Amino acid sequence: MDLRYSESDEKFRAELRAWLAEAVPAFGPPPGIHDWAARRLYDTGWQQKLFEAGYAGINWPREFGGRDLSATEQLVYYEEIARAGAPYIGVNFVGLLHGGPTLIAEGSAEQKARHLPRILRGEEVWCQGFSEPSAGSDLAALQTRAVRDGDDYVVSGHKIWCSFGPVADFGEFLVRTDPDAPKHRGISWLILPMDLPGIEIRPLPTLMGESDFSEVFLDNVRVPARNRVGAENDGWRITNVTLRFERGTAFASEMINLQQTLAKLTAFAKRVTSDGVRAWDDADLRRRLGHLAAELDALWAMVKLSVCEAEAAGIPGVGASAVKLFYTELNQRINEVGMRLLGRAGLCRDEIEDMPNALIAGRSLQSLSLTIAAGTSQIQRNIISERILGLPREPRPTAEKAKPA
Amino acid sequence: MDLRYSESDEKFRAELRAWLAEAVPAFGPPPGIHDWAARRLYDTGWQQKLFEAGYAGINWPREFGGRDLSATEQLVYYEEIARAGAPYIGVNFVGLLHGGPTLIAEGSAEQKARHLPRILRGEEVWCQGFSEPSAGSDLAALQTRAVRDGDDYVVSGHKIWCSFGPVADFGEFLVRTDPDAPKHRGISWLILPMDLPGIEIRPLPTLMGESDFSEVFLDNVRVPARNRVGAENDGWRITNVTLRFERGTAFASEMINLQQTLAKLTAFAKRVTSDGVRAWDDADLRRRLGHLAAELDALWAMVKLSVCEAEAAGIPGVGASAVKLFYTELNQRINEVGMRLLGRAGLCRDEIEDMPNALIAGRSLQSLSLTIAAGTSQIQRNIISERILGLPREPRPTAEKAKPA
Amino acid sequence: MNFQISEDQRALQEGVRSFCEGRLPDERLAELAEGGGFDRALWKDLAELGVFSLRRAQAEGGLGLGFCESVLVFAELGRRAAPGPLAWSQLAVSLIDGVAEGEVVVGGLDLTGGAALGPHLLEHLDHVDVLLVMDDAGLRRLDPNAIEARPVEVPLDPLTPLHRADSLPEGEWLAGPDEAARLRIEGAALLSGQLLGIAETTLLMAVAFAKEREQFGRPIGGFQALKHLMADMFVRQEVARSAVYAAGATLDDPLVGSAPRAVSAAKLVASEAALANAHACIQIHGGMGFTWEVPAHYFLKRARVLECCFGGSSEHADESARHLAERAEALVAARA
Amino acid sequence: MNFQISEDQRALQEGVRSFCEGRLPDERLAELAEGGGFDRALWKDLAELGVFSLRRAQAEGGLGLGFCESVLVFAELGRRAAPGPLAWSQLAVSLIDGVAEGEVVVGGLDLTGGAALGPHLLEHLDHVDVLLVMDDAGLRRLDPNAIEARPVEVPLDPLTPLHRADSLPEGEWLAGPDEAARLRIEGAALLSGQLLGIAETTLLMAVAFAKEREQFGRPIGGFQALKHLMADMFVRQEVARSAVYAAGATLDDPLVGSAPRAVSAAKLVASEAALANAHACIQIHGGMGFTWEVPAHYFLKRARVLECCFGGSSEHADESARHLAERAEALVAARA
Repeated sequence: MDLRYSESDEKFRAELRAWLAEAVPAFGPPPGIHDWAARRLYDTGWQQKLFEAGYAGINWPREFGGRDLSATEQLVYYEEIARAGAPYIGVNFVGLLHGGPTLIAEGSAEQKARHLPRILRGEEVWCQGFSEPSAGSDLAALQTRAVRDGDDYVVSGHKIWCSFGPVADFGEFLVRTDPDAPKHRGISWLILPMDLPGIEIRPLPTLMGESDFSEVFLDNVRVPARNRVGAENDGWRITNVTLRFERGTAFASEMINLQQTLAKLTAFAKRVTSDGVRAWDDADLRRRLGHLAAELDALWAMVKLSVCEAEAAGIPGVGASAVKLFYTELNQRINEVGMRLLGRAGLCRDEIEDMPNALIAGRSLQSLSLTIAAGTSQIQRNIISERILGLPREPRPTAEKAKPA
Repeated sequence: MDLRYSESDEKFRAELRAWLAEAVPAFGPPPGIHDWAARRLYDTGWQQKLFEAGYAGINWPREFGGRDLSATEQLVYYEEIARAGAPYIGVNFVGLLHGGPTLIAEGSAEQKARHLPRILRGEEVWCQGFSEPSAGSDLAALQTRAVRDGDDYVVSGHKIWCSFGPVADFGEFLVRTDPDAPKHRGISWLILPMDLPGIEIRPLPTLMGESDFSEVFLDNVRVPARNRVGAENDGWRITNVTLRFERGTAFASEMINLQQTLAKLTAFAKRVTSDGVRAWDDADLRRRLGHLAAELDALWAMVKLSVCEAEAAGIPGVGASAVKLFYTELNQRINEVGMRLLGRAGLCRDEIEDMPNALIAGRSLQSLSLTIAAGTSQIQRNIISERILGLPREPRPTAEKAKPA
Repeated sequence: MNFQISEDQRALQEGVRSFCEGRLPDERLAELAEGGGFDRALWKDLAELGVFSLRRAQAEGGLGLGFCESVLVFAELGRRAAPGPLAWSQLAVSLIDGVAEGEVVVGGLDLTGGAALGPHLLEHLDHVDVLLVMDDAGLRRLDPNAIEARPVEVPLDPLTPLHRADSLPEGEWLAGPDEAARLRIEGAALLSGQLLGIAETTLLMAVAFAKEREQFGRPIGGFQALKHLMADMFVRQEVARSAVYAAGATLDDPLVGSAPRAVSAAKLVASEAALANAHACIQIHGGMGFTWEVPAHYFLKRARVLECCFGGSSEHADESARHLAERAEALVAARA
Repeated sequence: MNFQISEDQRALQEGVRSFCEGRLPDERLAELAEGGGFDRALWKDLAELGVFSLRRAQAEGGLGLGFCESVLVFAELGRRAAPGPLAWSQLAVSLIDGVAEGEVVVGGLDLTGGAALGPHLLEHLDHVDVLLVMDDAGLRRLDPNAIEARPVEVPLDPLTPLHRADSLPEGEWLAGPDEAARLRIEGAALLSGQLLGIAETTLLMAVAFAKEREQFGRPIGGFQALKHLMADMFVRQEVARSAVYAAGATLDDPLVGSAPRAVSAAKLVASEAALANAHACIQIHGGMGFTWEVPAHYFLKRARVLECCFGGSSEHADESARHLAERAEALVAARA
């Protein structure tokens, strides 16, 4: 139960902090959210800089360009990146945070050599093609078909919630390779080159008014069979590896951002007055913020505990569901208090001088996705109650076949 | 959408208020909670006084000694009783609030004539024998057997949560008269004289440290068949009538008590100081209390709406589940804020001068039963989602037979 | 006392409901969001329905109805997220000519208790003919064209366009503080009606979706966790309904209680019901709930706009606490 | 950094766990509740286990361990609702002779920030040999026999007997305000451990009951609404565990952060977890949960006692807010 970072951790921190202090201000502000080409250029440009300075793939193997450092150094990395206000991971999200880690764990030597260095260097952008219109919480019900034809799979189907679709080079795609097997047993995990003929990408605007997500229509797309990760029909197991990464460590930097958000709200509350009374002097608001800060501290301790346990065990545990559940609902509660504090200013998403209104109003909308994506809060509660507490599984009234009724 | 009480309502209120102003102070304080004989005497004594003054059975038929007044006059009655701090309904609870109303709706002429006047006059105390150790939320799974033998039923079984068992003259008991029928179809509703041979009553102490509840063991108890209310095996339908009364109007006077509790907490908060700061000047606490007061006002409006709807329709609606659910959880939240306000004083259940500590500490424990008794909050949510919102019913994996596996 | 909706009230409610459903289907909301968030033709037709003249005496061409009817009508407007400064215009009907007929659109800004930090945020400035400003000193009338303001590019609610202005001209004084305070309470009651409508419509949407959408081989509405979420939505809706109707009845008949108390309770619980139900509606829709296409977000965003107008939740909690304190003092006095 | 429990710590935890399970089964709690809420033989054995001398240097006969180990041990004590002034006695080990050996039982009263209204409520007065009183001026030692007090007939927690006293003698000053403030933070950390134990044990009880108890032909633990209630209990437990361990680690190594901040966070979230889990445990037990026989109520009542000692939740929320304000100022300063 030791929380002190090692000397080498602290040395790593000092070097990184010094580098960020120069690199971040020099890198300039991000482009507008609707300019996809510029966003790709900006996000991958920052990734390139990280790579050149030796700060890409902190815990990835050296042979692919990573640093092969410990999980605690990874935490130090997240802390410093957030502290410096460095550019957001952006379009590199899928490749760096779950596609890449899945390849490291399950990919072939060729797949690793082909993709991992390019992901780290910001040369390859990935998207995710897991969900389908009829396969959301019930992901294993996916219907996108992949029929083997010689050295290829011929893939047809309809994917949804494909993040960064318009700028992605590759996608992690789940397809059904055996429609007659029980639904969890006929799935394969494919690396899909996004420039193949037969792929159509349509933006899917979110309630933010943005189109970070797309629908992807696949019409007889020929994908080389060597792009399959793992064995044919073993894709569900691999998916669970991906999801563990997605639910486990992927949120760490967002949590630190959230600590900063809370500090910004507090600075604002200490300044803002109504009738000459500082918002901060209102015990109701002040204690709500203090309470949220305590919960955020507890959350960060929870992350440290699960990172240390995962490092001992090798993979993120199912406890990741508890972290994800608590983090996502806490995020919503923080934004809710923020909106309460802002009052009418929260109705304006344009920046107002000296106010965090645009930040909070945007985040309060964005945070609605957190309890849905990567497994809804309801799904996380099922996982906790069934796999951790050992309570009876949900009754499955239908035969577990993949074919639609 | 008219909230104004009629002139006759107001006339009734004025008379009742005047009578209570004399009668309540004259009646003296209640006995200790462990002295059952004295409690029966006190509670039925008050009921007798009410009867003599013409204030028993406000909405019961005249022929049985009731006043046959409207549901709104019934509300006026609750308001004034609570306002005057009149004795609690106590041991008369089951007879007046659900046993009696069930007889009015479903009993035979003989049963009504036999019991209703005596209940109103405080001469007959009733208890409830519905739940069993294995039949709680799943009440229809009850196993207490009643075998017809000539003009009698021979009843054997084990009931639990029998309130006021030690002092009851009669009980409303559910028994299984057809063990081979589907579980909802083999139940009958019996009036059980509590002095019959073969009945053993054992106290079941609650977490309050009180024994308001008992277990009742029935060993070949011979009950005359004429004590059955309604047709044989039609007891489940009658039970639902009883439960509607239990969930619907039975809480009205408790709600008014709760308003008084909140006012007492407020008076206390305005007086109590820590470091010279009044608790009431703490925006956190003050707004919590204000918010609870608003919710209580909304609850009381909800009761008025459902009373008026029930009067139009003839029976309390399933909406009673919404009232019960909201009321019981609000009650717990009010006591929680009360405990927070009291701090260490809430650890003492003895009266402390000028403090509501004994009241709140006791109520905060008592309130734990509210979300369990008369159908747990989970059961109420099932009822609302299935019967009001029309969502699919819970899957019933076992055959709906009454026989235990 | 008969707190049920009367037959006439039911007929009015149903009329407005079918009008709003016909004129504001989901696709229309999307068009309005694209097109600036206002529909003058709809406004005129709402005026013709009597939305603004509901409470005006029949002798003056109004419907001679009260707040009971107004909150019912505003609930219907809320159910379809009808855009525009509806409450301000109804409040202004006896102050400004042409409002009843829908020819003059009146918007407003509430500065009671002091302005919020930052610039003034003016709703629907491009669409209003008169802007009312309410503060602790009273009520003023401003000419929208005389205000120096620039449009907000991204308002939270796409159906409530905003302008920002650093200062406002004084305008013409219409009423003093008492009248302003009264109008503010009345406005809060109307908004509570709209918020109730949002709580209702988001529950309806959630239930309809949950019955339809299948996962794991059955409708998701059969999963107990979602059933209980929706049961809680129903309870919030009913709590809000009861409080909002009581606010209407109390405003119409001061003998039955304190209108400010009833209105604060209604605004508080209706805001909560609208926000929580809209959020739950999005959650139940899953990924689709996070799209622009599913209209749940319009209702959440509108709920936020309505929550912080004519007194936010903290303010109404304080107001409820003030009334509670009065009762507590009465209780103490009664004992002494 | 290795935040996991070490092997030695695990062994200590398991040792104390099996001791407490053996000595404090449910029936024993019921007996203790009948018999005044204290067990001197148990107390001596706890002393022998090292509960009070855990943090004392080995040279002075202690175990030479720290707060990490102490919060683990106190969680085990909390899991079985072990009675007595455990935290006060561990805090007093280097101040009062005989505590380490369990021969002298030290209780206490925290008056920091001013006394609560009403009489002083003294815990376990009949069982303590020394009473410590902590206030803003420092720490005093009182002779329990010198206090004029009368027993409370019905304490909320039957395992925490109370006396009420209108005033206290001054006693003997042991330490000044700084030392008292330090002890208060340390005490809050120990109580957080006990509260974590309550959150754990009530979850275990709920899960075991829900797997066993059948209604509607299947274990009630298969109903999704109850599964989700218990999933939320698990999350609260894990949040509390992380914060409590972090408080222990931070007290042991000031270089890793601010101990007052870590302790306030731990006390807040552990209080919430204990109260909410104990309540949920009773709810899941249904009618049986409301009986004296099912021991869930002991844990809820104890959680209430612990919640309001060494700073209640409001106070720790204020303390957390103070630390947050410091960070906010640092953020503003860094930008300027």
